[in-house]
Formats: sequence, structure tokens, C-alpha cells
Amino acid sequence: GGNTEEPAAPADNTPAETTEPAAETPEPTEAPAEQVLYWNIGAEPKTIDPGLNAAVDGGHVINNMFEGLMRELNGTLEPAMAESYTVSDDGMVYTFTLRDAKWSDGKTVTAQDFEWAWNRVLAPETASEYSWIFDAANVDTFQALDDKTFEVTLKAPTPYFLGLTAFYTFFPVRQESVEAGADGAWAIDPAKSIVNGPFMLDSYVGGDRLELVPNPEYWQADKVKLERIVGVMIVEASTALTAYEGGTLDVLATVPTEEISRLIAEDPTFYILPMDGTYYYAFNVEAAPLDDVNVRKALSLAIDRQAICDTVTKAGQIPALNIVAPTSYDADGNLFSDQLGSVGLQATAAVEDAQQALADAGYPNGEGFPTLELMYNTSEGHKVIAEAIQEMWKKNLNIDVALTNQEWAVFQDTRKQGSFQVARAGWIGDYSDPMTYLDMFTSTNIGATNYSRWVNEDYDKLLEDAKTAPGQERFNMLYDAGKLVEEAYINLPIYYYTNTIMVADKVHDWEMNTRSTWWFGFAYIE
Amino acid sequence: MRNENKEVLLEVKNLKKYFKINKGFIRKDVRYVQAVDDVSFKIYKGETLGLVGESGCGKSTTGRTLIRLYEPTGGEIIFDGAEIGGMSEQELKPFRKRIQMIFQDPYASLNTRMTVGDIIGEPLDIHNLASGEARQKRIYELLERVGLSKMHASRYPHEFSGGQRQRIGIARALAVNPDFIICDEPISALDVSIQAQVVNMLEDLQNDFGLTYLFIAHDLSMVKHISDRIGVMYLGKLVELSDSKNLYEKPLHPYTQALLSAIPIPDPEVTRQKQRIILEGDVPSPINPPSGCRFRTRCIYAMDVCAEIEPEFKEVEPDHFVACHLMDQKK
Amino acid sequence: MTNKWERLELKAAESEAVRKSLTYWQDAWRRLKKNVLSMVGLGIIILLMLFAAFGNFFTEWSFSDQDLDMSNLPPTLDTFDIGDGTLVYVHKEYTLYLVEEDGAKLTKLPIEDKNVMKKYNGYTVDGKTVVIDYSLAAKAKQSGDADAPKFQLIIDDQSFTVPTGQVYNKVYVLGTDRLGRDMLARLIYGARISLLIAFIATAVQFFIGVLYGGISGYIGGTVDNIMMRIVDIIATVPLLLYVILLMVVIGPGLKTICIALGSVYWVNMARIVRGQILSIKEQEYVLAARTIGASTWRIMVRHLIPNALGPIIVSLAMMIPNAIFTEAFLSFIGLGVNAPMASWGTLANDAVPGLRSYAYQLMLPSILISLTVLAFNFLGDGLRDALDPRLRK
Amino acid sequence: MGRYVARRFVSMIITLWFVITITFFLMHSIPGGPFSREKALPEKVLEALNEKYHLNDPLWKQYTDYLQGVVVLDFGPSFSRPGIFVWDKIQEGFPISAKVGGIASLFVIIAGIPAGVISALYQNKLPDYIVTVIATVGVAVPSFVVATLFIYVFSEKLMLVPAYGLEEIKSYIGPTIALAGFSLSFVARLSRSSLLEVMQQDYIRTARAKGLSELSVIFKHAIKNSLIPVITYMGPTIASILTGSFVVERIFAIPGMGKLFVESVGNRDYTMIMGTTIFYAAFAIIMIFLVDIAYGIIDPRIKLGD
Amino acid sequence: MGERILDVQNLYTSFYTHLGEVQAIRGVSFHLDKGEALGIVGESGSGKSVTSMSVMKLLQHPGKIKSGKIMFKGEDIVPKSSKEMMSIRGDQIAMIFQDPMTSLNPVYTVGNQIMEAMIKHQGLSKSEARKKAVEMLKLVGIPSPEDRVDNYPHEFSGGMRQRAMIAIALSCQPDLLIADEPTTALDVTIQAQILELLKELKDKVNTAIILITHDLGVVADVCSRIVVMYGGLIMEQGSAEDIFYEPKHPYTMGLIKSIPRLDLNERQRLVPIPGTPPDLLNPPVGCPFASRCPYAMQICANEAPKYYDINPGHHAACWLLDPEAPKVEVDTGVKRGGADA
Ligand SMILES: Nc1ncnc2c1ncn2[C@@H]1O[C@H](COP(=O)(O)OP(=O)(O)OP(=O)(O)O)[C@@H](O)[C@H]1O
Ligand SMILES: Nc1ncnc2c1ncn2[C@@H]1O[C@H](COP(=O)(O)OP(=O)(O)OP(=O)(O)O)[C@@H](O)[C@H]1O
Ligand SMILES: [Mg+2]
Ligand SMILES: [Mg+2]
Repeated sequence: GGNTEEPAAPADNTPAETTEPAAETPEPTEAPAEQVLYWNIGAEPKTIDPGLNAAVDGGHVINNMFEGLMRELNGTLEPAMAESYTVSDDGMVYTFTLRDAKWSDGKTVTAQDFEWAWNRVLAPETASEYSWIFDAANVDTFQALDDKTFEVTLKAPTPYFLGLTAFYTFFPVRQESVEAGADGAWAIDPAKSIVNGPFMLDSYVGGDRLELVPNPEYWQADKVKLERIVGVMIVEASTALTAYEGGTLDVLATVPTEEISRLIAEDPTFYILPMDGTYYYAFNVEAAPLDDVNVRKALSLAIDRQAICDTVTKAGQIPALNIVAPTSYDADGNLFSDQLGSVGLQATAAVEDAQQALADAGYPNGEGFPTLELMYNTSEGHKVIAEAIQEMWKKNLNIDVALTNQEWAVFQDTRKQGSFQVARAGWIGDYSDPMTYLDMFTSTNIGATNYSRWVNEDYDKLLEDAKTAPGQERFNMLYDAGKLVEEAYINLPIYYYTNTIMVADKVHDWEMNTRSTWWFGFAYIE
Repeated sequence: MRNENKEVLLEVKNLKKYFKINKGFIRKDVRYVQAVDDVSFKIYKGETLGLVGESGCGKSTTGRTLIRLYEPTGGEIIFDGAEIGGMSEQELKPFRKRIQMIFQDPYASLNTRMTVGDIIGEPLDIHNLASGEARQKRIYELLERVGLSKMHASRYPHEFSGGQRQRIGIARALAVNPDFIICDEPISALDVSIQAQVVNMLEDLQNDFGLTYLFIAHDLSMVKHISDRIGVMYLGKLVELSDSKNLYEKPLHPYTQALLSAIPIPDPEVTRQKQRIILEGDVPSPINPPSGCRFRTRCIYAMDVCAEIEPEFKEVEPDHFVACHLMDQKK
Repeated sequence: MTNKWERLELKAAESEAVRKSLTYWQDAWRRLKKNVLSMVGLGIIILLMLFAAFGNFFTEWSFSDQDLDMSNLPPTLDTFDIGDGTLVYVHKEYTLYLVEEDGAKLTKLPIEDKNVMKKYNGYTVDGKTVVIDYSLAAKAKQSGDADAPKFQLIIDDQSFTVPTGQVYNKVYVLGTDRLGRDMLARLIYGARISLLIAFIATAVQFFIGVLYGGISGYIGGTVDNIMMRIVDIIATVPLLLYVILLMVVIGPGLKTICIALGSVYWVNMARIVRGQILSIKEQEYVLAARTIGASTWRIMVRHLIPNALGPIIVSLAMMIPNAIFTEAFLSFIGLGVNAPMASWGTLANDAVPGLRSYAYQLMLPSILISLTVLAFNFLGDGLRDALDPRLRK
Repeated sequence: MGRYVARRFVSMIITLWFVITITFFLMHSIPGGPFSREKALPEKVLEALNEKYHLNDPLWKQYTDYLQGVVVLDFGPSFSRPGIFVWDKIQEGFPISAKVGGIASLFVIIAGIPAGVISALYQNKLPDYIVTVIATVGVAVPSFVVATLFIYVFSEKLMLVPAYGLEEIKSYIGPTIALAGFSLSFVARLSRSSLLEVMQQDYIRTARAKGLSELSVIFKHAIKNSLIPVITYMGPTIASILTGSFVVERIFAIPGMGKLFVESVGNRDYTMIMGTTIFYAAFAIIMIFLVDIAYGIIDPRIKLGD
Repeated sequence: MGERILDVQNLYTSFYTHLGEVQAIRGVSFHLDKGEALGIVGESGSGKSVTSMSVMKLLQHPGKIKSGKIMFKGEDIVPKSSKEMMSIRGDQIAMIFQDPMTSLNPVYTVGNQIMEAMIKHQGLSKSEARKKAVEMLKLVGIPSPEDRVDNYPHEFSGGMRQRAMIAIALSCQPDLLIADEPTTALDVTIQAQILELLKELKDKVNTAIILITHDLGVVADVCSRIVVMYGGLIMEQGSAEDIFYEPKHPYTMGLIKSIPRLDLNERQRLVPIPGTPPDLLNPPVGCPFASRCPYAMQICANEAPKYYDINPGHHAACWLLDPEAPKVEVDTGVKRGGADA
């Protein structure tokens, strides 16, 4: 439910606009903290057009400028543009009633705006990279029943659909605005950008910074206290950290790995937050000797994940015992990842079991085992992990491993084509559901996300069925599917990602949601 | 003996060499120094042709063009029947062994990073004339021939005095046993006793091997001593060419006359009393030489015709060529 | 002396013994030998090469041996005496190591009581309770005082903040990297790659760059124009694309690195040499060489290049570190030697992010690279002087 | 001269054309495309993108179309940043890079050459060794280390300069040092060596014989003659300094154009790769041309034409 | 006349090369008065240039003045610092270098190089100096000097460069002019012009001139006194007439004999001095000329000869002049007069 607290008239908030002498000026005697937030966005977002964006950095900015039907606050979904919604009994039809929200130019946000924005994303000529997420959300049809009513029909009951309406691809945009600047150019032009979120664009300097100011028309504008957000684009994490420690930045989204242990000890403003993502290695099941499940098992058991998290990555990562990150819950409210468990994997190395598996594969004590090639994409961080794992395999299994690395774009091709033996991979969930992980390994995704080129018809069927199954029944199918992946040892999960962020003491009420996106709507400085 | 009977070794026909000079940098003001302008002469086998003239009149340029250090702007150079004026460096290589040059500047013409032995040995290496012991021997022989000693072989050019360096240059030229040597003021940097040694040496070589020289100098006494015939240049042109004895006794061109009168005599009394024809006026620039006869601006006999018509270089007496309008008048 | 006034027979001045004549190169070598500093440079280069070749006899570790417990240990350890001469070392990450036998044995102690919230780690050593309280770190940071203690070691109610002594790390003489690998071993293996790269780069510059630039400058005119435009093309077509292509086509390895370096590394040198040649080619001694029929090749090799050696030598020496880091970059891209093998450049690269805490990891390879360049510079200076007969001491 | 410039201009155009062609085909022959993603794009979207950016035209057509665009300075839209045009991006970034780079280049010249002079004057004496050692460190420590150290010491420890951006004059110090370090050292060593060469020449003796002070002997008579290798090196170096350095801009968070190229290769942003390459190449080629012209000014004996 | 401007006393100069010490000058003494022209002649490599470089204190790198004094205007300049020399050089002592090709800076115009000393020592402005430079070029006989001032040295012919060098040296009207073979590259007409100029300087401005040359004709023309050098030593010193008509040293005689004379009409062989000059790395103990001297005696090879005064101002170092020495018939080679003029 939602109250209809109308946003106050703009004149109240902008005394500078009035020509009248400031008779009442309730200037506080003691100057309050300047409500300006300095925030490092990192690399310049490729776009901040909600429909086109496909990256986290753009998502941060968009999340503060636009608002979808729902918004996640303090871990719960709250109605946002929607004042309320109803779900049909079969869980397939969602009917949203919009609240009286306005765009930054004063026009009302209508259901047609949503319809137009969603259609835009789906139109191939828009070339939205995330348009597939409508499929993933099982969206079948949607339409504006009237100005205030928006109806979405799903192909199957989809528990995570509602969550996705808080995701930028499902955000509304204004047709006039979008048409004013092709290909998202409107979004970075303060004159053309029309938004419905708490902040609007004040200036944008490519590669350098963007500045946001409160959107006076935002439906909760009275709760917005920041007067300005300066989003700088510092790519180098150590520079940003220096600036932060020098007090010129208030919010950091990444810190250099090497600094983490120091920060943990020294800096109470350093936070480690969970993140929906898994770091793993893919085994190519078509490449000998990895075509033998025992070999894959041996390799999977022989590594000490705890040691990697403690000494190598150091950012409070959690050793991963299966591929699904511990962020989504089943219909019974159990953490899916925990419930799924693992087949023999431990946080530390299960050396004996690993050696046994290798012997079963016909390589007792690693004898006769060919040199394995482990490939990662060029990056310092990936390199150390690979080096550590290489040594663990050497030590625990007496296996020689050669490391190779490739530039990212090349690596992606290599991985999709399956011309590797072991390849690094990582997956960030697109939505809060195990499906976002399990879906990767279907045979249809060979050449895409199923790097292992693993084919299992039962698995494909289970996932297909799960798409239409309701409630816990669906999750049971997913558990079964998860077990199939685990038993095949096609992946070697290493750890679950975390977010390492820093937020200055003086900043309050900031949000980072489960999709790891910043929200400063109600933040203030004190 | 008339020259017709002799064998021509080198013939130069209408040789021209202009240098482009840019005044200013980007400005398009391109002008040409007419360093050698339409010069023709022959050199017979076994003779020495002296070339004298004012400084800057184009003597060195003539010599350097003959040996193809400069690309001729026009004209032909026929050496032993072959037109070498247009040959490529490749085709020229056999001729490089036969034509040699002694440079005017003993300082700049030696590579400071080579020992004297290597400098002299280089032509031997290039033309595969000697190697090992024989090469060493030949180097010593050459050094002694030019009045240096064996032990100089391992030193570097900068350790020598000007005259000593010039001898190194001569030794280098002699190394290949050439047929024809262009001597560009080979002895002006040498002291007199060595000059005599070198000139004697050049003469000996000529007698022994039938060498031919183009001898550029301004020491007229030495030129007279060594040359069979002498050419006199003025501002890029050959103005007189004659048998040397004849030239000194009966100079026909007014410039030659002035030149001869200016020779210093190594005798304090004589030289201090000597009557000289001091040329009046400035030396004109080869960039825009005077019209007609180039000498007319300083010639005491200058006539109107001199400014209009360029005098023809012609044989006024047997084997005596002059380019002067006075000659026409006399006839 | 009865015959003082007797006539002296004139004889050819043959008497003097002819000194053994030296060639230019022998002569240059003699001069070089007298230059102390360049001999020092040469000595360093030889030592570095010996270090690369035989250094592994001085460390029991291999470049890939890891001990994650031993990560990031510096070459010298600040120790605390916790009584009875038992020494412990507090790691930058506030963990405790037992230091025995004066640094010849290190043991990471197991944490018995770990409290992240209150920021302390508790241990039992020799029956004593030892606690590292690092909550001071945050206070120290807030105080802004760089010297403020970041932790205290509490042993039986006694607290220490200042180390009581220092011992050399005899297990890992130059310390360890973040995976607990011996720095010395890694540096030795790194030397092999980096010195090889230095050698290749020098050779490429010398044999391709010098000749190419020389020919271009000497021949001049249209040939020069074309040759130098080719250089421009090579210099401006992006190396990164080319390298990626090489990686895909040929695959990673030293050979590919050689090809990558070889195809671009001479460009600067070619330009410099050409510039020099342009200014010396009209000199009379070059003309003189032409009149004796010297081939272009000969003029280049004997006359022009020796007279352009100054900048050539400087470039050779100065481009060495550049090559070393280019190799690191190529390795990073995936072209070069594979991890865990590392060159000096890679070691330096990898150590930069950890600069604040583990500066020695950056210093060591940097010092070696600098030393190499310095040695080459001194040798080069001496060589330059020695090759110019006009300059002599 | 005029003819030389004209001829040179033609050859510069041809050079540029070669650079464009080679880069174009190189770029298309390496794996990965602008739209390959970890999670493959739906067929229809990919189709639409390829259609939009003409990537499904035959390669030669893409090539000729691109060439036609370049002629009218149309470098096309960025493939990875929708709505952004390559030329705009370059125009935005270049002035910033050029400003930092210009200061760095100036610094290279006004500090590098005098350092070389001092080194040469005190050949094999203490100042020479000091310069040599500093120059060695200058080339042996790469710019990313210099930059990181600078920020660590001056921004973090001493808090003297801001860690990022270019708002204050002081902010230029770090990038300048990081950018100039290598070249400065190189120039110092190069000028030392060629100065030593020149100081041996006879005309230096002539200059001394005129009673000129040692300083004017050096600055007037020796330096100019010794400049050839220095400006040879400086020409292309200035081009690359002015067009920005990826590493330095990244570390000091300068919104210049140095970052564009490396980023665009990572993204396989074809038009951006081409645009930055062409821009840099054209710039470098012009600088090299200027160097050749400078040869003629410095040393009148050098004739490049004919 | 009479004011002593230069007095070189017992000068030793050596080059310390890696092969050893090249003793280029071994005890040279001579002096020079204002307005006087002293000629130095001698074998190539005998130390003429080194002597003059020593006076300028511009010896090349391994060269050092070992001992001796160089009194310039009564002051010894040997111990002077290079800073002090700076104000003397170019202004009070000027020098024309032997080698015109490499002595001019290739990258500056000739005019620029002439102007320099004038701007420095006479404080002329640029345009004044330029005007003066044009004048100087004209003075030394360069055609169309207005154009030529802007030429670079390599655009000049050898002789023109030499004249440019002369112009530089003369530009500040020095008190002492050292001319090291100033006319070797010049043709006779220009040479005559230059010699005229030198004479004029000497007579009108009272410039003292040291003229180094091996063209005895030139010395005969200009110099009143002559020094004959050989192997780093002075062999004979005297007035021009003494040297030309009364040579007492066999080397001087040899020198005179080897000159070809225009007035000797028949083409005949020149008479050079046979042999090679001594190696100054290990100079002979006795007379350096002994090995080439037709009159050499045992003593010549073993003991350096003393100077014997023949008459005031004329002395020579030769054992033949020793009163004890046996009298020998010498062919002095002198042929007086008889020119075509
Ligand atoms: N830089 C040097 N290093 C070693 N020896 C040198 C050097 N300069 C001159 N000499 C030696 O000093 C001696 C005297 O040389 P100097 O140049 O004075 O001769 P010179 O009388 O001027 O001869 P010339 O008439 O040929 O110029 C010569 O034997 C020469 O080899
Ligand atoms: N490279 C050049 N560029 C331009 N002009 C030149 C060049 N070389 C020579 N000249 C000019 O050509 C003319 C003839 O020069 P050349 O050297 O042939 O004279 P020369 O007769 O040898 O004189 P000298 O007896 O003084 O050596 C001179 O005016 C000179 O300035
Ligand atoms: Mg000449
Ligand atoms: Mg001399």
C-alpha cells in the first residue's frame, strides 16, 4: 500500500527562483553539513539510458535517476512507481496501479510510458543488450490498460519477476526525451534527459564526472536531502582510495585488493557486503583428460578454497562449494545454495579423496597425467588465483599445469568455442533466483555460457520443466538439476564474490541493494 | 708536337654544374650558383692539365663533377671513350679505381675514427688489391712514398699536422694505382720541402706509369712547374687554355695577365718591388654573373661588346684557346 | 771524442722499431679497458649474467614454490622478544610468526582466538598467551600521526608496541611475495628472461634500426622518403592490435615476444640514426670514400655509423628498461612467458599495487633493472669515448 | 622547398592511408567483435546492431565506406558507447591530454637539454654521474610506478596535491613528472652524447678564439649542432605525449584521450580504434615532418628534397 | 715601434696521448713588437700551429703547456684562467685558423659568425655588426658581400671560407694577429689583396702579426723577421733578408732550394729535402734534422746544437756554426733577384 504524500511544490525548495526578498529565510544559525556527496563511479558508464544499459556502473547512476514499478529498500521490495499491484492466482498476471508520480518536467508518469519503454527495449532496432531479460522473466505480454494501470502477463509463474521490475531494463523512459537524442545520447544531455527518480542530471563531462541534483518532481522529493551528487570517474582504485582517505571522496565501490587487509584492520568505514556472483573454473568436458569425470572430481577436490580466500583474494570472499551464490531462497525460505550443498567439495582441500579420484581415473599419484592448460583472461587478480591453484594441484595431485592468459575479448571467443581445457569464469546473477546460474549449463547454451560443453538431457528437461512449475515444486527441480551439475563436476566453484566498498562516516542512509546497486535517494550528510 | 696526335683520356663537353641555394627558409626564393658553366676541354693521356683561377671560380666543382661527386647539371664527361656523366654508381665502380681524387681540405676528408693505416688500406680492400701481409706492406710503402713513416699507420688523423694529413690523402689516392688523378690543391697545405717531394713524386709516377693529372692549384709557380697545359677559369668559365710555357710567356686574356702579375716571389727584395696589376672592382657573384663576358666588370680593356656578347672560347693560336673579344679585334 | 765532427752517413730512418700496429677496434678496447667506470659497468653486466645463469645455486627454492602461510614476508624481520629469548614477528596483517634460530626458521602460529570485531588475535606461545591487539590501527589512522603504533602485543598483561630487535630473514633472504614464493628465486629466473629481452632489444635496434636508418639517411631522396614512411607506418599502426593478432596466430612464448619486439623495436633507432647520417653524409671523408669506390654498405659500416655512434649507444642503453617493461606488458597481454615464471618487469608490475605495505617487492626488481641500465650506461659512455679517438684521457 | 612540402604531403597522405588500411584489417582479423558479450546477445539484437553499424556488409565495403567517411572527417559513432561520436570524444579528450602533455613536453625540453649540457660539461665528473644515475632511474622506473609513488607520497602522505583531477595548478605536477620522466632522461643522455661530439669540433675552438664565454660557446655554437638526435627523438615523442598516456591518465584520473585507445581495443570499438589511431598517426606524421623541416633549419647542410 | 707585445720564453708543449707524450714543442723562444710581422716557416708538423695554439691557450684536449712563459703585453698568460683569456681572445689576440672548412660552424651563416666577436667585444648592435660584417667580407674580397653574409659555410668555396675566417679575426682589430696559413687556399690575386690588408693593418693600426705559412713568397712579402722551425724547435731566426740571403742552417737552405721559381724558365726537377721528419713521440736526442742533413756530423746525432749568433737578431742552431767545426762548402741555394718583373 502507499500513501499519496504529494511532493511539495517546487517553489518551496528553490527560494533562489523567487524574486521576492527573502522575508522568512529560515537560515539555520549553525551552517549544516554541506549536502554534497562525492562518489566514485569508476569507469565512465557506456550509457546511462536504462533501456540500453547492460553494465553495473551505468546501473548505479540509472538507479538514482529513474525508478521502476518497484524498488528494493533495505532488502525488501517496495512499490515505487506502482502504488500497488495485484497478482493473479496462477501467478501469471501482474496488474500494477501507478501512483501519481511525475517526470522531472512535471508531466505525469503513465502506464503508457512503461508500455513504450518496454516495447522499446524489445524492439530489435533498439538493440538493447539486456532485452533477453524479458524472456528470462517469462514476460509474455504487457499493456497499459489506462493511464494508471499496467498489466503484465507471464508465460509461467515467475517468483523473481517482481524483483526485476526494480531492475533498470524495466524502468520507464519518456518517449520525447528518448527521441530527442538517438542511441541514449539524450541520457547524458542535461537539457534532454527527463527522469522520474530522485535525482536528475545537472552536468555530464565524459570520462571525468557527472553531477546530479535532486529532482523536484520526484514523488518522495521531500525525503531527498542531498543537494548534489558529484559522480567522478576514477578508474584506478588506488587513486580513488587516496582521494577517499584524503577526504575528497565519500563513496568508493572498489578498493585495491592489496589494501584490503590493511583497511579491514584500520578503517571502520570499509565494508564487505555479499554479492550475487560466483568465481569458478570451467572444465571442458570434451578435452581429454577432462572428459573423465574422475579427473574433474580430483581437480575439484584438490584445492584449498579457504586458503585462496584468506591469503590470495582477502576480501572476505566465501569459499564456494557449488555454483549458486548464497543469495536466493527457495519457496520454503531456505537459502538455496546451502540446501543444494555439495558433493564432496570442502572449503579446504580434500586431498585424499582427490588423489583417490585421480587414481580411479587411471593416474595414480598423477603419473602419466598430461600437462594441463589453465587459461584465464588477462588480469592481475586472475593470475594470482591461477598460480595458487596451479601449485595446489601440483602439490596435492602431482599434476603439472601450464598457465596461459588471453585478452578479454579473445578469451571470450576461446571460451565459447571450447578451445581450452580449464578456463576461468565468473557469473553475476541477473536476478535473484538459482535459475540465473543453472540456466547457463543447458545444452542450448553451448557456444554461449555453457563453456564446459556439457550435454545432459535430463538436465535440460528439468530446467525446461522448472520454468513452468509452481512454488517449491519448481525449486525441487532446480535442486535436482543443481545436483546433476555437481556430480558431473563440470565446474570448479572457487568463491562467491563480495563487494568491498567504503562509505565515509558522515554519509548516512545509503543503500546498496542485493543487485549491488547504489541508491542515495534518502542519503544525507551529517 | 701538336695535341691532335695525342690520345685523349678525358673529354669534357659543355659541362655545367649549378647549385641550388635557398635564401631564407620556406621562401621560394630559389637561386642557382652557376659554379661551372659550360666548360669544355680535353685531357690527353699522360699529361698534366693545370687548372688555375680565382678562389670560388669553380675549380673544385669542376674536379668533383668529373669524378661524379656532384651530379652534372649538363654536359658530357667522356673518360677513355665512356660517357661516365650519366652512369650509375654500380657502372661507375671500375672507373673509381682508375680515377682518383686528392681533396683540397686535408682535415675534413679523413675519417677521424679510422687509423691512418685503415684509411690508406681501404681502397685496397675495396678493389681487392692486397690483403694480409701484402696489404700491410703496401700501406707502409705508400706512407713512405708520401713522406710519412711506418709508425704513423696506427695513429689517427687528428694527431697529424695539416701537411701530414694531406699526405695521407695523397697516399689513399695512390693506393689503387689510378690512371687519372684529380689533384684539388694537393699541395697547398704542405710545406715547401714536402711540396717539392710530392710534386717530384707525382712526376715520377707520371713518368713510371703514364699517369694523367688534373692539377688544381693557385700556386702558379707550382702549376707552371708541373703542368703541360694550363686552363684559367674565371667565374665558372674557362677563359684561357694553353701550353704552360706559352701561357706564362704570352698570356692573352686580361685576367690571366693580372693573375700572373700577382704571384709572390720568394725573395724579399724582388717581391717588394714587383709591379702588380691589382684588379679593380668587386668580384661578381656566380649567382648572377655579369652579362656577356664575365670578366668585363673588372677588365681594364672592357668594351661595349663585352657586355652584350659572350666571347667565344676559341683557338686563337695553335693549342691556345682564349675567350676574349680583344682577340677578334687583333685580327 | 775524436770523431765528433766526422760526417754522419745519411741512412733511411728505418732504425726505429715499428710499434705493433693496432686496428681501430683493438685500439678502442685498449682505451675502454682504462676506463674504470665502464669496466665496473661491464663487471656488473657479467655479474648479472652469472646471477641469472647460476643464481639458483644460492637458493633452495624454485621460482614457483609456494607457501601461502609465508606470504609477504620482508627480508628483515622486526621481532619481539616475548621472554626466554623466544622471538616472534608480527606480520603486516597482524598475524604472528615464530622466529627461531635467528631468522633461519619461521613458523606461522595458528590463531587460537580470532576476534574481527574487537580486532585482536590471540595465540599461545610457549604456554604464554599472546594477543595482538590491532584496534590501535584505526585510532592511529584517525590521529593522522604516521608514527603512532598500529598494534600492541600483549603478553601476560605486558604490552609492547615497539619491536625489540631485528633479524634477517634467512629462510627467504630477499623475502617472499604474496603467494609466499621466494623473491630471490623469482628474481634469478626473472633475470634470465629480462636479460635475454635486453639482449634481443639491443640486437634488434643495432642490426635493424641502425642499418635501416643508415641506409635511409645515406641514400636519401625518394628512397629515404619511402623508407621513413614505412617506419612511420610501423610506429603508428597500433602495437596492441598487432600483438593480439600475433598471440592468436603464433601463440604465446618467447619466440612471439622476439617477433613482437623485433618488428617494432628498431623504429626509434632508425629515426635517430637517419637524422645523424643526414648531417654527416656530406662530410668530405664520405665523399672521399665514394671516390675510392666504396660501396654504400661500406660507407655505412666504416664511415657513417662509427661517426654516429654517440646517440646509437645512448639509445641502446636507454631502451633496455623499455624493452624489459614491454616484455612485461606483452606477458601481461598473454604473449610472453607464462606465470608463474616472471620477468623483472612482471615482478615490478605485480608489486606496484602492494607498494604501500610491501615496498621491497617493488624495490628489488626495480633496483636490478636500474642496475642493469646503469651498467649499460656506464659501459656505453666508456665505449663511446673509446670509439672516438679524439677523446682520450 | 614548396615542392618538397607538396611531395612530402602526398607521401604523408599515403602513409596515413596505409596506417588506416593496416589497422582496419588488423582490427577485423583479431578475435572478438564489438558485440560479443559474456552472455551472447539474442540473435535479433545482434542482427539489428550489425545492421545499424553496417557490420554485415562485406569487409571491403565497410572499408571503402570508412575511407569515404574519413575524408570528410566523419569517424562514425562509437560502437561501445551508443550515442557518442568518435570525433566528439577525441575533441573532448585531446585538449586535456594536450594541455598536460604540452607541459610535460616543455619540461622535457627545458630540463632535459640543460641536464645533458651539465652532464657533458662535467664529463666524467660528479655532476655527470649524478645526471646519469638520475636519468637511469628515470628510464628504469616506468611511469605507472612514478605516478603511483607520486600519489602515495604527495597526495597521501604529505597531502600536498590532490589525488586526482586537474582543478589546481599543483595537480599538473604529478602527471607532468610521470609523463616526462622517461623522455627527459632520454633527452638528457642524448644531448650529453652529441654535445660531447660537437665540443670536439674545430669550430668550437674558433668560437673560443673569438673570446666568447664558455656559456655562449655552448649555448650558441654547440647546442644547435647537437640537436639533431634530440629533435629526432622529440618529434614522435611529443606526438605521443600530447595525445595522452593511458597509464598516466588512468592513475591521475585525467579525462584525456590517452584512455580512449586502450579502452576501445578492449571493447573492440572499431570506430574508436580507427579514430584514435588515425588521429595519433596524423599527429605523429606531422610531427615527424616538422622534425625533417627542423633538420633543415638546424643544419643547412641537410638537404631533404631533390 | 719597439714596444714588445709578445715574448715567448722557452715554451714546451706536449700532447699526452695513449701512445705516450708527443713533444710537439721543445723550448721555443721568440718575441714580437708592436707593428711587426713575424713569419714562422717550417716543415709540416714542426709545431707551428701548436705554437700559435699555445699562445691562444686553445690547445686541443690532450695538449698542455708544460713549461715556459708567454708574456703578452708584459703579462704571463700561461697561468691565466680561461675566464681571463676570454676577454683577451678575439679582442686583443685574434687568430686565423689553418683549416677553414671545419673551423666555421656549419649551422650559422658566415655573417652571423663574423658579427659575434664584434657584438661581444665592441658592444655593437646587431644591425651595426651586420653592416660591419658586410664591410669585412668586402675587405677580404668576397664578391657581393651583401648576399654572401647570409650564406652558410658549406656554400662557400675553400678560399672564400678562409677569407671569412680572416674577416672574423680582423673584425675587432686585435693587437696581435696570429695567422696560421691564411692564404693557402687562396688564389694569388686574392692572396695579394689579403697580404696588402695585413700590411696595412701592421703599418696603420700597428697590429703585430705572426704569419705562419710555408709559402716563402708570402713571408718574403710581408714579414720583416722570420723564424724557421723544425721538429718542435727553432732552427734559425733572423730578418727576412738574413734568412733569404744568408741562411745559415742547412734546413733553411733546403727549404729555399725546394721552391720552384717562375723565373727559372726551364722545367727542371725540384730539389726536395730527402727523408722524413722526426717522430715527436720520441724525438731524437741530437739535432732533429740530423738524419736528413747532408752535412750531418757525429755530434749532430748525439747532442742538441746551441744557438749561435750570426749577427744581432740572426741566430741559428747548427753545429756547423761552431767555431770548432770543420768548414764545409755549403750550397745555400740562394739566387738573388732575376724575376721577370
Ligand atoms: N691533438 C694532437 N695529438 C697528438 N699529436 C698532435 C696533436 N696535434 C698536433 N700534434 C702533433 O704535434 C706536431 C706539431 O703539429 P702542428 O700542427 O703544430 O704542425 P704545423 O707546424 O702546424 O704543420 P702544418 O704546416 O702541416 O700545419 C705534429 O707532429 C703533430 O703530429
Ligand atoms: N655545396 C654547394 N652549395 C652551394 N654553392 C656551392 C657549393 N659548393 C660550391 N659552391 C659555390 O660554387 C662556387 C665554386 O666553388 P668551388 O669550390 O668550385 O671553387 P674553387 O674554384 O674550388 O675555389 P677555391 O680555390 O677557393 O677552392 C663558389 O661560389 C661556391 O660558393
Ligand atoms: Mg676549391
Ligand atoms: Mg699547422
